[in-house]
Amino acid sequence: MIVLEYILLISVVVCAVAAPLCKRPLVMVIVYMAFSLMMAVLWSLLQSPDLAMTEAAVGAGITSILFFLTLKKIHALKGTKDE
Amino acid sequence: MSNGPEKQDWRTRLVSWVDGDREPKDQSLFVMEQRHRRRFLPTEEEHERREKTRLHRFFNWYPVAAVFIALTLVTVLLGTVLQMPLFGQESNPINNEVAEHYLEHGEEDTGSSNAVTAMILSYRGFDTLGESCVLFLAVTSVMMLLLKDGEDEDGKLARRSAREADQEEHGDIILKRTAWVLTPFIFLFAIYVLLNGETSPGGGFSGGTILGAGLILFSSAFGQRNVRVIMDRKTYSFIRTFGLMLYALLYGAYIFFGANGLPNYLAGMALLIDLAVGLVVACTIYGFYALFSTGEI
Amino acid sequence: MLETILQDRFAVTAVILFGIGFMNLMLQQDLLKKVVGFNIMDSAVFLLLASLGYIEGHTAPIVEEGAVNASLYINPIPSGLVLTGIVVSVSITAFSLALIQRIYRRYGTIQLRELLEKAKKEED
Amino acid sequence: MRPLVENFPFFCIFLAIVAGILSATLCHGRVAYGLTLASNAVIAVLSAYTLGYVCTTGESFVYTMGRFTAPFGNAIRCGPLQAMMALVFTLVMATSLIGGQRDLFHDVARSRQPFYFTMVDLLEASLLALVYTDDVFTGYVFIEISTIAACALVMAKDTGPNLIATVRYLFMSLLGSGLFLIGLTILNSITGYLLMPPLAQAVAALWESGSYLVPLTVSVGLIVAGLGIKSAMFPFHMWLPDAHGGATTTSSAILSGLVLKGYIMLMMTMMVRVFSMDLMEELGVTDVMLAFGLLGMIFGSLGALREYHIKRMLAYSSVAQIGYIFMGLGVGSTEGVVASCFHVLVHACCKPLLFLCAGRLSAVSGHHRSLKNLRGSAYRDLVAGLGFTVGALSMIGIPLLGGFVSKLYFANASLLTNKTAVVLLTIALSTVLNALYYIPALLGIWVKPAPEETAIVVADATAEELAFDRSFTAAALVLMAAIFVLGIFYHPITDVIELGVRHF
Repeated sequence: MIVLEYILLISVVVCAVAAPLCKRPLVMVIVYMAFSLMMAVLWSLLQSPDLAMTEAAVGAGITSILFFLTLKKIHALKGTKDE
Repeated sequence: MSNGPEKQDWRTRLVSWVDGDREPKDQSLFVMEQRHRRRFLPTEEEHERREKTRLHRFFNWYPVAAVFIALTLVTVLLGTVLQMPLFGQESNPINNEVAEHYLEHGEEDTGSSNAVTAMILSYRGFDTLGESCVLFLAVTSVMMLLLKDGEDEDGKLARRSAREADQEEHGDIILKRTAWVLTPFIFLFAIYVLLNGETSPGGGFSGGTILGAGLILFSSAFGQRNVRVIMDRKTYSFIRTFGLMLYALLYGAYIFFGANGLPNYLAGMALLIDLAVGLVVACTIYGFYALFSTGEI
Repeated sequence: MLETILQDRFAVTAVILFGIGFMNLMLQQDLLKKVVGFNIMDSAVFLLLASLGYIEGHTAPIVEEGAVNASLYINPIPSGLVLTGIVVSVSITAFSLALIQRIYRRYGTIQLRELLEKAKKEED
Repeated sequence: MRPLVENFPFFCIFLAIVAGILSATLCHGRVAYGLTLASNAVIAVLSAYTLGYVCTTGESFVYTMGRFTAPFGNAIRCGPLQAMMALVFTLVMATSLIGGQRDLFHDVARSRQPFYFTMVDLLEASLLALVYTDDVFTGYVFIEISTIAACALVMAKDTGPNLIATVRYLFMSLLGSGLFLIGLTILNSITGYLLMPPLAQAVAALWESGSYLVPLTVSVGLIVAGLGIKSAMFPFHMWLPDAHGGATTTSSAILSGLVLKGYIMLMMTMMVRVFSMDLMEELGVTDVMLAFGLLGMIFGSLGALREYHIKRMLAYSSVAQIGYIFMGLGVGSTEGVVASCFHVLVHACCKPLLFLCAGRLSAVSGHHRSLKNLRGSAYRDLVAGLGFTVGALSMIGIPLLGGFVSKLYFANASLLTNKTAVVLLTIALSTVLNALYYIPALLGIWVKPAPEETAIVVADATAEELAFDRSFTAAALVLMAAIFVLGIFYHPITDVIELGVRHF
């Protein structure tokens, strides 16, 4: 269990560093989704299931959808059908 | 009689000094930058240059100061975190009689065995009411920004959204099929989580979010028009206001009875409040999606 | 020293995440990246808050029937506060993204430096 | 069964929330405007009644929200100071709404007006909650509410620079509330409580035993820094001129007069009630606040000197006045807190008056905002000119006006401590700097320029704007009266404040 915690903590930090640094906004949002999914797993490791469920539904779900829609409106989706 | 011209001269001199037309003999501390009476605005390029330098100077020292502040803050926080009570110990000061009370008496005080829901809805319900107001405010402000039925500046916007609307119509088959299969189960699970807030992890917030996510999946797969059959602008704002009003009035009555020592008439209201919070959160989530994608509910 | 860091691993990670989020929020020119920075900063604060409530070897605070002794469960207060906080940060993110959309529709860019220059020029 | 009057603070907060919810459903701006004014009136009456009750009983009462007593449930605490602040904030909010009414319905689009009044109502609810709260996390949640509502007020007038000012304002205040939350987390982890009374005992116990001193100092510093960023303390005031300069008249009046004060009241409550003043003194936080306050007074006024845009000048002078309040808190004695509370009242009456009159003066001169185009505009609307003069002179600190009395109290508050010299010097320097940018502005609007210049400027002003604005005149007269009352009959007010600070 401890090893899983260490892996998750390190990968959360790596995602947090990587997210704002990548050039394409689409990649940024996907890395941010990974970040909040890992946070959801961390919450469940900390024995608080309420948080895990809310963070999963909100962090990975809603915030990312809003980011994608904003990117669509800002015409920042390079290299996709929508270009 | 009164020395009109001399007084006049003194007054105009004061006024012209104030307007900075003529520098007084000693160069006063501050000079209004409007040099000549005739020209209203300072010369364009001089003003431009000053703005440019001010902006340039701002963007020079700002990153350095920001990095410095961030680093000092992180080092200070690291120092304090290592001094704070250690992680996961029973004897930490945070696990005091308040937490014990919530765990032990949570069941009979509030009727919900999930201590977190008991704390959110009954013990510290005022924060959750503030919380629902934050959600209500967020949707209202996003409506202020993105709602399209206001005067549309140019037709281009209308044409582009029309194109988006019909583009949405024939969503690809995979999304339609999976949505057709998944949506009932998502709604079922959301209602389960919403209603079983007391006995299992979940409650207003998570249930409402899942309900909102289900609505989004349905609307993105089958197009906004089908969703508008059951949830058009009127019913949407009705449900949203009804949910928060129900919560505010219920919780207001609960506080009034509790604070004044009246017997607690509203024993079973935790479930009702959960439902109200769930409604508010679901409407907020769906409202964000609808406003962001097509600009109207 | 190292032993306390290993023991306090959640809090140390939270502070590192806070630093990353804080720096991005202050330094990034792109408004969208500022919003991501803000989200990371908020998640970090909530990680710190929730990790304080955890007690080794205790389970989730769903109180079973019968003899209820508090030493079986973790502390419910921080997870309640973080639940409120997560929903606050969602609503603020949605509000700032809507603002960014309006700014893009009005100025055509979301780089803060260009925006400031355009706003200064327009204001006079 | 507690006396009915003790429910009034809770009624006021709930009435403001319910009014906010209702006005979102209305479709006409005017109806929502009426609803907001009605709810403000009722709240003012209830707060006045509570103030009378609390002053007669002479001490504050705690109202538990729900059945659970002190350490378990949530509570609000109402003392003489809190009741007076609630009353003044509600009255000033109502007068600002009435005063800036014409500008408001001109600038905000028709479809947005009901939403604008939702924001105003919930801002009122968050102000009341920040003043009355006895729980730290409730303070955080209502700080978030006032952040979103204030940003929505700034961007209600839909111009480009406003949107950018709103984004910068939003991100800076999110920084502030992030720091405040981390300070809260550390404080909660070392004490375990969130309600202020048990928190105060735990902090005192920690201070005696000397354990966890580093986390305690850092959490106090973070809380003060977080609330300082949100209330535009000196080094973090970059966002204020753009945000308050660009908004509509009512928004900038409410933002600078009231929203900043909500955060300052919460900081004052936490300083006096949770960390006692001598703990703050020993940890050295008060000296930092004194330094920032003094710097704020100087640089705020210097910034205003450079401005020629009248509203941005007033925004910079707000930074200077906030510097005064932090200087009062930084002096570290209860007299300093009394002086700061009095200055909060003076500034809450003065600044909305100045913004309303500035808005009216620029409206009558064709919506030009730079001082050069406002020359002689006082003759076009005498009440606006008079109001601006009274406000400016009170800011400078001319006797018979509120500003002078608060400077008097700041001065004698600093006499008792060892920081007298630096405080008196800075007050004098700041007064001179205030005069250096207010007097030319006054002379500008009162000296009639050559006729052809006024012809150019008045040509843009529409006839409807030049017409007599009854609601503005009423609001300006009420605020002017308030400034004179604060200047002349200030003794009853300071007695209530001293009683309030004793029973914080």
